[in-house]
Amino acid sequence: MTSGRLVEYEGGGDETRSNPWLAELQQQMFVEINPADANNAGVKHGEQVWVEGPEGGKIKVMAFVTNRVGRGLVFMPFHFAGHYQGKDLRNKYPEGCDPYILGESCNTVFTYGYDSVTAMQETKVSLCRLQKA
Amino acid sequence: MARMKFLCDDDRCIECNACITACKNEHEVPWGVNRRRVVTINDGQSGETSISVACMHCSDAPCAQVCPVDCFYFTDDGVVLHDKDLCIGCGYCFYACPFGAPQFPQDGAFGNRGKMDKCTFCAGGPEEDHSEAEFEKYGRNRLAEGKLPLCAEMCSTKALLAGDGDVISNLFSQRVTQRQLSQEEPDSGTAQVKLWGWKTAYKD
Amino acid sequence: MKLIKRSTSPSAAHQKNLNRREFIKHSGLAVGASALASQLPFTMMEKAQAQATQLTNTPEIATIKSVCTHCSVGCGVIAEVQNGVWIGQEPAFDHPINLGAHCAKGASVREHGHGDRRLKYPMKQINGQWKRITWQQAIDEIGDKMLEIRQQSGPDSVYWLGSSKHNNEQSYLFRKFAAFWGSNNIDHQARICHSTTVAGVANTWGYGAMTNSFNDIHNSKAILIIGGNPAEAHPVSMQHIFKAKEQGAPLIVIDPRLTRTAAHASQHIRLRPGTDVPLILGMLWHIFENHWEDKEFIRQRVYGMDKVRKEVAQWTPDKVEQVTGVSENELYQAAKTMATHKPGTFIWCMGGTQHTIGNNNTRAYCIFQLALGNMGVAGGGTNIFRGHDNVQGATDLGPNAHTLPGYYGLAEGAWKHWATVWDIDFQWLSGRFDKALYDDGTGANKRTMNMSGIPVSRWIDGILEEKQNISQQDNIRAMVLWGHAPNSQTRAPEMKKAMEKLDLLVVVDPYPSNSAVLHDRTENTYLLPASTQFETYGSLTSSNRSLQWRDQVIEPLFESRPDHQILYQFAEKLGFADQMFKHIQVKNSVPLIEDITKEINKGTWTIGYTGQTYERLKKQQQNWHTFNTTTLIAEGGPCDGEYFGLPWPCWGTSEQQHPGTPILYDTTKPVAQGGLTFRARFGVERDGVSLLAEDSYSKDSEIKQGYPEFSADLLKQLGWWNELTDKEKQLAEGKNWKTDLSGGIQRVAIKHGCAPFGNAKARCIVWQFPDPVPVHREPLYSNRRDMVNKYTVYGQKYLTTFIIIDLHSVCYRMSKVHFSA
Amino acid sequence: MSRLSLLFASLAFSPNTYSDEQNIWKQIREGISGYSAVNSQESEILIQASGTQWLTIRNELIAGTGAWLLALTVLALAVFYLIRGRVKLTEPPSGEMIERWSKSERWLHFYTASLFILLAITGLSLLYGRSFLISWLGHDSFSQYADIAKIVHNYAGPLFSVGLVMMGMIWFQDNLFDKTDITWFKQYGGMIGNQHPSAGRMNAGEKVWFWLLMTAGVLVSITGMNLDFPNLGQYRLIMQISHIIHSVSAFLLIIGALGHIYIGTIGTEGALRGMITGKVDKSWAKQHHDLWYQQINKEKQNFLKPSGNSAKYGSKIQ
Repeated sequence: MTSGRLVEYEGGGDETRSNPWLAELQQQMFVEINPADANNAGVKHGEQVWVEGPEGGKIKVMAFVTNRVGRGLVFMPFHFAGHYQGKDLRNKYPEGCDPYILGESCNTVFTYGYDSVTAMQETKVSLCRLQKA
Repeated sequence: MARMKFLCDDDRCIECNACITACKNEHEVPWGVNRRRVVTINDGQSGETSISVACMHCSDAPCAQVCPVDCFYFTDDGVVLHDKDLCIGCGYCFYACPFGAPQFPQDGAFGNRGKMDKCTFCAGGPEEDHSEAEFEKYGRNRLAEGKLPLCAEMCSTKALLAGDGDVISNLFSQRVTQRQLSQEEPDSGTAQVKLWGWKTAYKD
Repeated sequence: MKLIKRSTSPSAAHQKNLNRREFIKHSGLAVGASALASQLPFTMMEKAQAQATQLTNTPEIATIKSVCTHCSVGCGVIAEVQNGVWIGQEPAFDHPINLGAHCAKGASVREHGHGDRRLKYPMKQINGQWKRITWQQAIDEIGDKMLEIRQQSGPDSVYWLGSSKHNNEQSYLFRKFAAFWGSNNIDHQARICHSTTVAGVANTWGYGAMTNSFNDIHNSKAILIIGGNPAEAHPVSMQHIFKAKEQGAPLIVIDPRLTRTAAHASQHIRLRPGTDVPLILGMLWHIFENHWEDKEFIRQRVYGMDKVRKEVAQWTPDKVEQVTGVSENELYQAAKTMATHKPGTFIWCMGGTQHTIGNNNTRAYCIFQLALGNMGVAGGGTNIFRGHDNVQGATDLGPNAHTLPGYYGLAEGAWKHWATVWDIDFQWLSGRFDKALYDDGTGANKRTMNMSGIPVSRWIDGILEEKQNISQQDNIRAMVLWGHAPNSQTRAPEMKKAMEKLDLLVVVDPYPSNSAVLHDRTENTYLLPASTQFETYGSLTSSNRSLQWRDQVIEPLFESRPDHQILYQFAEKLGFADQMFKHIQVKNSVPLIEDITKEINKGTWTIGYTGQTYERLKKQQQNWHTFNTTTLIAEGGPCDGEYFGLPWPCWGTSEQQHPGTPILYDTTKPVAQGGLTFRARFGVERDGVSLLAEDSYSKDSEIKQGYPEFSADLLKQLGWWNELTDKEKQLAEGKNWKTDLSGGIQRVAIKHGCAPFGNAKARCIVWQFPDPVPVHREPLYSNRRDMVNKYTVYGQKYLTTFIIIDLHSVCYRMSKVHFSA
Repeated sequence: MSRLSLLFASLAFSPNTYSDEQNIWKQIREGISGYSAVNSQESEILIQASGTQWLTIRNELIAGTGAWLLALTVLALAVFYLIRGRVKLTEPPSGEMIERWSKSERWLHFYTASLFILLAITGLSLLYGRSFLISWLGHDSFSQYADIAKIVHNYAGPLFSVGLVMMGMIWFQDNLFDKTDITWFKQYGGMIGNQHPSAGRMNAGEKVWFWLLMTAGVLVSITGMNLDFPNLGQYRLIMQISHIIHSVSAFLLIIGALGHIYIGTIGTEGALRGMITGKVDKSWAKQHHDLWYQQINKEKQNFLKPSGNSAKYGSKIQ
């Protein structure tokens, strides 16, 4: 399991997900899955899937079946927030301040691990389990 | 008279979608209407190619041919524009257009689609240049300000070119030549650009 | 407010049409010509601007220059503002870095000027509901609570989490604020972006930043990108990469995923995530095997390559393939490309840094470039693309748990240096901190003032960990998340718990962010609306170390306030505003940005932030068009000879008019013109071996050998002391190039062609680090069980030694580490 | 119809991957779908291969052929009328009237017929208005008219379909072909020559018209509904094919309708009156629908008998 950026969003994404011109282009949090892995997990493109991390976090996201990732690797963008473990938190935002697009944060499932010198967090390698939602 | 054209250099397009948001920014196009889009073919596979596309302002524009109310017209620069006051929102232009350029603000029941909206090459519409009505219906008229479409002007890698057809095709062919020249021979191990010049001629 | 850009009187319309056609033809020709000169700039319409203005009769439209607030490329933004409304955005063709280009984010920044979804007023949670309150009420309530916590638990129980979204002045002020509050519990996102880069790179050759520039990639003959996806993360940089590629430079992309960047690569290598070190060492194996390394460069400028050779020797192609999944052939080809196309540039991003062994990765990358002799040359270098718009500046000047502005550490000397700059009594400052002594992890006892604070990645543990396991008086009880989206941090379930345990949670942000909704708090949670950078002004530092000046585009929206104003209000409430703003003018509770810039110039000698005065930056901003788009040097005009953004180090005081350093460690130029050597940062010898450069020196250097960093003593030894003025002598006595506030030591060193920080070798062995030579260690959660025992995380005794890692790290203050396997 | 086959062929593009630049362009022209961040209908298709084919079919084949067919039909009917004249009653009217169409049948007939005419006029306006009406009305007025025409067409369509379905239910059994129809055809339905071929309640000509309505009409309705609801996200190809089927069927119907109207009005004495009042003269019934007439008579007798049953065919002699 690894994570990275999307061109439309930046950082935690609150700012860019609140910009309709950008938000329209990425409307759903997703997880990129290799077709082989998707077939093994019985998941089709566009379906909802649970991604479960080794430390107890789990998120419900859309399966994006693609060859961008190789077998045994899933990729998620880290710009989404506003959903937590399958729950939509939109009504918790102050009125009129909720970003247009909400989604699960991939860091709900990313795990412990820090660089020995700088305490950099580990966001590029972890393990997960996929399950059709 | 200059013939305005778009050209997308697929060797450079990286699907950054700047053209899309630049367009939204300039014309305040509502959510759901996208005058421009980027399509990536073979996504995630070898041969992945991204291309930005909008109304291409075709010479023999199919939209214009099929429009039941004849609302399209051509400017002297070869830009294909349409008159939203005439448009009846039948959707035929969308069926005819090879590039999927025409957009409709709503896709309702009983063919209730609203007035068609599409890329104007930043050239507005039939209303008076820079008038409020023109902006509301078609967005800004950059051409009349002496500027080119913002999507191309803001393209992150200069992949999307817009302007006088001769100029941009020249520019593009220069690029192609440059790329061919700089393709190194296999195993030569040199990255030198093999452009012909005095040095090459006399082997200095 | 209508958003019509320009209106024309009907009489002008006819004439205008004629003009327009004429100019379209014209500008078309202009493109053809410029395209010949360089196939890149597509600035066909810039000539039209003057004419366009003639055509309009609405003079009240102001054109304002700013810089995009998204990534660190630093693209120029031209905003058109009418009656205070941001009505248009034009491409900044003149801007030397982006040449008018933008990505999706940059092309939509105007939306900020409207901000429908912004946090509009200060808000407070009452019984779980958000209620609007006034600024005064917010500051008073928060301040009172903080003072109460301070009294009960000490200053370290409030955590100040800053941002890379601050401009330089705000970042600096934020760090200063924490110092006056009396805690090092302050940090920002750079920790979780490129901290391993900064640590790895700085410990190799001196400075932890991108060595060249985006534009300099034009000169590269080969480009290697590892763990980076500039096509999505830094799209505008791709135009520079493409330029090199189209001139024949192969582009190698190493990434486990076929990214948009990889789609354009000449060679794409998929590696197993987390195996960067064996991959790089595997490439070095081929380089050493085929004698492709730059032996002369290594002799002159590199220390410890022999040790690397030993490590590399065991990474035979078959073993590399076993670990990384990359075949011998692929790797050979990549190594050969890099070795035969020189200079080549090496680009990396967070795919390389965000690892438990991130510092090993970054040092391996550096070693690779050192082996090929690609450092200090145009077209070479390690081009580390950073994240947020001002993450470089914020790292240099701002909210860091382990340094003071300018990477001055936390030792007493550093504090004294800044106390002098701030013109305050060191004892008073020291008194603001907790006076007790705590275990610093090595067994020694120190005050928290001299220990690194809790890093941003671990604030959760600062709240949840047992009190006695943390080297401070009490747990963190109040968090201030200032421009920080917590969803960028791992371990959200624990973060949720941590947030709920806090006594006070304050979020200062233009948007409410995940911190407003993740937790189930019902009381003592505040949201304060901050302005974006378009609603204020100041300088920022882009990834290539260039500083740029932003002008204010619009007034703060709704009730939002700029960060420096909010900081002042807090300082006033907490009772140290007079001391903190002693030399900074404050008008209506807004501190003057220019005065803060001056203070930065006054104290930041280490990385050369002293020459970039706001006057010079503003002048450059007005003259974007005079800079060469490859070398970034101004050719003629008022900035003649200066590099764009005065990339740091811009040595000495502004009177010296140093042009900035476009390429770090480039010995082909005199230091006075942007040349440099590797920094002598790690002493002059190690185990009897000299660490200073051999037969290598920057152009026109009077010392034709390596030399240590400059100090008053060294000047005296060299007989250059008397070249200082009397006033300089007074300030420089007993000081070194970093602490001499007169700038005299730097001036004299540079006058003799020497780099103030010395001339040493880059080192491949970082002896203070857990792995002096980078080695492979499996990720904590590895998908290869068979590899875990072979390449353990720090030795055989995995779990027990893990504690030692943390003891060595900046988070050593947590002696017991939470870990659930 | 080779163009049409091309259109269908483009449905089946192959999703193979090519690395070759030329192949990519080949794929693109074939209409391969990719990825696009833009979420609109078929935004992931760069170039749709079928658009211009559809355009040519509509603008040339359909509009061209259709115009000729319409013109020829009108001409043929005119010529026929001139030659044959009106088909008159061979026997003088008896004065005794029989109910041929019940009230509900008549209502249904005119409900559907008027919608049909409305749809035909508005439909033809959208197809030909640009060529014929704009020069008369000017762009603005025509556009206003076309806008209304489009709305009328779009709303009238489903209403027409309802009528069509009801017609199908009511008249289904009357319109099943039988042996008499063969003779009827052989004698050209009595239109040419002076024979009076036998026919039941519906003669074979009416049956053909009925079945044309039940096929082409149903096609028109289905495709029309499809075109009416673009919000269901049908692919453009489906819409294009729908449009072609819709237009072709509509032309068949219009041509059929012209014939039907001709025969039902000026072509045949007494037919229009039958549909308006519902009653026809005995002589007329004998001449055109002798079997039906006999049937009714038989039923009438049965009805008068004690064991008599109610009319099988729904209509009674008064």
